[in-house]
Amino acid sequence: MVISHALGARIKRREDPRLITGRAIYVDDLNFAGMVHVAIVRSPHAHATIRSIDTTAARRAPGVVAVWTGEDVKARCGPLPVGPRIKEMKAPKRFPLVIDGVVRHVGDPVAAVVATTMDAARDASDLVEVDYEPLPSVQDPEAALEPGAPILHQDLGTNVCFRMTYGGGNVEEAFAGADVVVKTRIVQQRLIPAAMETRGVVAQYKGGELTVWTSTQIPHVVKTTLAETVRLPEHEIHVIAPEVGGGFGSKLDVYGEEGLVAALALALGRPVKWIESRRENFIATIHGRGQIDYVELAAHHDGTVAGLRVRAIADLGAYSQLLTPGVPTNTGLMCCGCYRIPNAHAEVIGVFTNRTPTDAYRGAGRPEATFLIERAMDLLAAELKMDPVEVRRKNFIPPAAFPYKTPTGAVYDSGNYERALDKALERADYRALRDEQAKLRKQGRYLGIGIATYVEITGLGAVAGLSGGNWESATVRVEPTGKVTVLTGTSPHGQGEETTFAQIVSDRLGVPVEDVVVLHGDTRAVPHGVGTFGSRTTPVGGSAVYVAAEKVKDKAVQIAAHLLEAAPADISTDGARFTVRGSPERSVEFKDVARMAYKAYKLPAGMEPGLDVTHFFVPKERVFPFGTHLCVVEVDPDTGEVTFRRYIAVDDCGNILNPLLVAGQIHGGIVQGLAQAIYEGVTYDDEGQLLTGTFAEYVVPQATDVPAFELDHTVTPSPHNPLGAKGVGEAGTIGATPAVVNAILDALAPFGVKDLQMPITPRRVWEALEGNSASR
Amino acid sequence: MKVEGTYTLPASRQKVWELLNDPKVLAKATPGIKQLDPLGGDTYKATIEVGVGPVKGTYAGQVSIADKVPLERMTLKVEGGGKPGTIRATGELRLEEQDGKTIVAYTGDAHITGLIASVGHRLIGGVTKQMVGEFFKALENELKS
Amino acid sequence: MGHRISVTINGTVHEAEVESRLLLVHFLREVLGLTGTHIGCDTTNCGACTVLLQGRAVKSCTVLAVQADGREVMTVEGLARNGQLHPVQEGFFEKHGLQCGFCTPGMMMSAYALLQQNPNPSEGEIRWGISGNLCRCTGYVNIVEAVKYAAEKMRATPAAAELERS
Amino acid sequence: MIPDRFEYVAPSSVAEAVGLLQRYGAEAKVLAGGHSLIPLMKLRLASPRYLVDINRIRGLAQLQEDDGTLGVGALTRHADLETSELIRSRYPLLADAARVIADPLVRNMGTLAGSLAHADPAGDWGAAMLAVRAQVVATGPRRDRTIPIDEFFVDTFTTTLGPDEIVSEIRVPKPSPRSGGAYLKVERKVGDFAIAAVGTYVVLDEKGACRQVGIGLCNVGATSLRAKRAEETLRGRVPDEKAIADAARAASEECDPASDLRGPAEYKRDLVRVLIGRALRRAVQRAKGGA
Repeated sequence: MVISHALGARIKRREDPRLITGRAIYVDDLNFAGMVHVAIVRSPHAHATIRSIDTTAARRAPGVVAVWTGEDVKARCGPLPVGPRIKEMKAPKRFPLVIDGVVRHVGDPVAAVVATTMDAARDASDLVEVDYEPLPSVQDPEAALEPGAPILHQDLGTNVCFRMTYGGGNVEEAFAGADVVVKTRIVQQRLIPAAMETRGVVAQYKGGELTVWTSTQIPHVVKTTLAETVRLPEHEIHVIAPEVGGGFGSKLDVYGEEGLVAALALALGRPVKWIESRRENFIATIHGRGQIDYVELAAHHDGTVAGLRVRAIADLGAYSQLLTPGVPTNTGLMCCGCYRIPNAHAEVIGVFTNRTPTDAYRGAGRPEATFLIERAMDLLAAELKMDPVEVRRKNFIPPAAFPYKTPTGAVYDSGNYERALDKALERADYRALRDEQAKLRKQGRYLGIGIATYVEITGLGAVAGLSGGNWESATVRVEPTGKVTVLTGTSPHGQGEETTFAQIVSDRLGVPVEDVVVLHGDTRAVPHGVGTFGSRTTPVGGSAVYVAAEKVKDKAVQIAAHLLEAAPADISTDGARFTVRGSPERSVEFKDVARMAYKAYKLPAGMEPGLDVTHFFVPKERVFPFGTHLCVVEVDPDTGEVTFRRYIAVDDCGNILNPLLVAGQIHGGIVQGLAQAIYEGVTYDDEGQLLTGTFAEYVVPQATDVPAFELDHTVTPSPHNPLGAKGVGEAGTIGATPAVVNAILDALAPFGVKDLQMPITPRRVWEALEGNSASR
Repeated sequence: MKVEGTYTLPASRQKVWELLNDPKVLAKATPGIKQLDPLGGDTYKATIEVGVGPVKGTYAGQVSIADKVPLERMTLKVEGGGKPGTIRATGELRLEEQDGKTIVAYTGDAHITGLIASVGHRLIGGVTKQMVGEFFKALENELKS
Repeated sequence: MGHRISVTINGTVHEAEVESRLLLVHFLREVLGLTGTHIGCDTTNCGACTVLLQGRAVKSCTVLAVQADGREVMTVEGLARNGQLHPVQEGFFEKHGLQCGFCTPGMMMSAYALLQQNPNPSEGEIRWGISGNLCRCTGYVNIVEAVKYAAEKMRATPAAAELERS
Repeated sequence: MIPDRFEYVAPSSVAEAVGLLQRYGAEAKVLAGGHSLIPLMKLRLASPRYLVDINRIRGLAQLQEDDGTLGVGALTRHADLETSELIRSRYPLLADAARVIADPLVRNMGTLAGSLAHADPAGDWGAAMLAVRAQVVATGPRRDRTIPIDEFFVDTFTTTLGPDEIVSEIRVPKPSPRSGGAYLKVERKVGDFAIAAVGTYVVLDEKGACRQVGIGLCNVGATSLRAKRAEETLRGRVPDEKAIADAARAASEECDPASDLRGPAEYKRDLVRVLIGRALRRAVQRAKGGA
């Protein structure tokens, strides 16, 4: 759907030319004279006391300029942020290196070796002798809740970080009066975000200014929090997110290395660089998911859901990072899905374990919520021998019910869930698929059709842990020649804001997209902002640009009217030119208005010079994209292999600004979601060693492992922002996991298999069928 | 990583027990042990070189014998640390004599940390089995000599 | 123990004294400043560092710089000629075959090598041909489309396009 | 990830390479494709003091038939086999295997000979070579040794190759009339080491019975394995469903997999059974002139 000449158009990305020619500059591409390199010594134990650290040999090694341990950090650094404050939350302090003599996960940073070359730093890091006294560790979050479990943070006295409850109605009564209850225990396994670019930090202290280049999604937050960590006034800190090679939430954090490298640059007076290795990335950058859910769904014979009970135990890992508790609490908020469930109760418990911390990873709590409710709906359908489609239809929140408040407290803005479902079914030819399935089963072939209908929440803003509320900043600056510079507080890493935000400005001001440049990621260039995450870019960041552009336009009209000696209400514009209505000869070009705005000798009385507006956009409410994903798989019961036959996604992200980019977001999202279903999963041994420690063992899909996707949309604009957009960065991931799992379980239904633990690898299929005579 | 099995040695229980308690034999039979220095009791300071094809690592640590019930059972413990991480292995050996031969039943558990654990996981099982085999084969050779 | 090496990169001869252990990718990035070739892992899995060595696509993180002595290397910086994008680059641009761009140089080098061998690959052959390269953003769909676009474009004007660019 | 320091030498003849190996002994490693060795060196799990790069030696990249065998040179890359018309048309088992080794980029560098010498039980070539009864030609200070593949693998990463020998060639017997082979692999994703993989090779007699059977197994033991009992089960029999099932069962019993992230031992055993069945059917079909 084309909304205007610029909005809704398939416009090629303006960031691409530098990226496809190898000219883009990522952190590791920065090099400065005199720069030194950091290698970090990390704990090989999941839980241990440090008896001693001997850095003598490392200090003597060729090229070494400094070796830091916790003692140095204690003397020079303040703490790092530890998450949004939740009522009665207990979170330990964290620092750039372990300062209290206890390591709590494999990968916890113990010492930093700084040398003149990367090779020398790496060589010398092998010479740091750390004497550990291993302690009993706890890996399983449920075990961590047991009395007598090893306690990670002695001063907290418990492994429980927080407990939150959500809900409304009368759940006990609903269950008592229900005809059927289905129950399941779901393990939503840990995932590794694995952005293709690992993290990296370069810092330089020069002329009273600390400049930090970091691969982050939130440069402004890094700047504010670094002030405390490196004990420097905030206005002396300049943070730059250069080209960022993917994040998916893993760079929506403030990490110890950002503080460490900055503190080293201050202390050494030389530029300092640290580039994370992939192995470090797997143990020292946050993991995603990690939740155990006990789900009970009560319903009547006709399929009407009466009540939902959820107990979610979140594996937080060893520390609370920037937003750690905010992830599982999203699950509590969103667990009712697209359904009118009158009685619901969700308890969410965050638990520390001796593992890498978890935090926001693409979807951040909503995939977990969607997965649990969509699995429960399929279990209910199976129990009632109903078609999964019909059970969903029966319980959808009807279009007329919006805005709709769920018992868990979310207020859904708008939606038409059945329309998206119908579109997917039609496109798939659902009836024909079911017929084919029946036919193939007779031949001993197992086709499965999986459906997931989802609703998610986007436009999330900064909660208390970040530097502000749910807002974003934008500046639209018309230069004196009529060209436009946009500054955005969002900080893209592949989303294409340089293109979509130029489209918004082009739509509002009528200037060609080529006349707009969008700058981001530099805290000296851009007004304070929040960042890019939670599918907020378009609904929040884009809306900020929209409103700023509107204000610019209003001012331009006033100036034009003044120049043309007409009333502003009588001015019409096509963007290039302002004309007095009814007098086409009385007109002035946009670029002349811009020039006059700065020449400033002929402005309306009292008007400030310039054509430059900064707007901080605060959305009225959050917005709720939705859709239906339908997946068709074939399962080989002998080998356990799953093959994709088709994948159909109908997503409603409100108005679409650039279909090319929306499709890209959905494609990538689906692959990460289906990867959770059948490929990816973190495995630790019972002593907390990460066994999936490389790309050789942690199975990220390649082009050959995934199908092509058939995409479609419904469009239900959000009433809460001027663009009517809902955000689309995470939708694919949220819809895909349950769609794929439901498809596999549908294929295995003839074998009596009701549930399977993700990732559903060939071995898990085989294990489920093992002992089942039908499979032999 | 757990291993278990049995191995039959062509000698009396008395003879096997003596061998297992002889630090020189232990040093020779335990794969990778380059040096064994007594630290008192049944504990020895050890330098262990584990080499599987091109993968080589040197670990400094201790070998000790515990839970001794003469002629019946003992626990062999190996602990060491090196660049690629740490190794902690315990093996319980139970001896039983049958027709002049000794059947050694073993259960072992090895904990490996660091790089080897995450990179070499797929090979650890096979290599552990291989090393246990080498250990008994070396004991058998000792009996022959 | 330095080694004097001479490597032709994107048509230009580069000479340098290198240590035995220097990897080709570090030679390109650190010694020559050709930072278009990226490093995405340390276990020869991701393909972000893909370059052409003697016309074959290889992971430059698993080749020593000394091994490239006297050989020809082509990197992403050598794709465009005289300011004109190569059809593979055009394809990625036209079809939105990239998002964060980090895997893109390696991915394009694999695609380039594939099209040299197989000018008219099927969708399956394209997926097979780029299966040594990980992408975390695109879901591969548009990368496949980009390679199809490049293949068509190269078939339409093979000789002319090359001449014009050289 | 940077390797430890080492000295690099690039001899220009096999004799020179062997001389270097003699001089440096166990301190040296041969660099061919390097795609097993260099990753280990980057992680510093392997730190040889000398690297003897044989890539500068001319005449080691052959891939041709003569004297009743196919000769594969020490520097013949996986991709050379994958794209060779000769291999595609006459050695279906090799063609199948070449396609599923690692990924296209690795296949451009890695070599068959190096893969065998590395002796990773998960190496696909080991199982394939066992099935076709290849011979490894080892060049050392004395005369060349021809080692039957059955005597080549000793243990994980360990072969009968001497520290001063290099694999200079692999010799694969030319396919007999009425022969066919297949290689099948189940992996978690394309390019992964196998959960299990099998190579099968059959030669039928005029009556359609199996005159010769070769079955190799990948990643279900400490080394690449030959399924001897399965071969015996099938030899002399007409490969009907019953005979194939018997052979498949025998192979699943004689393999010795370890439980790991790829699955429990029982699963791998069963996978061997399923794959042997499928691969034998395909090999027989090919022996009868099918594709």
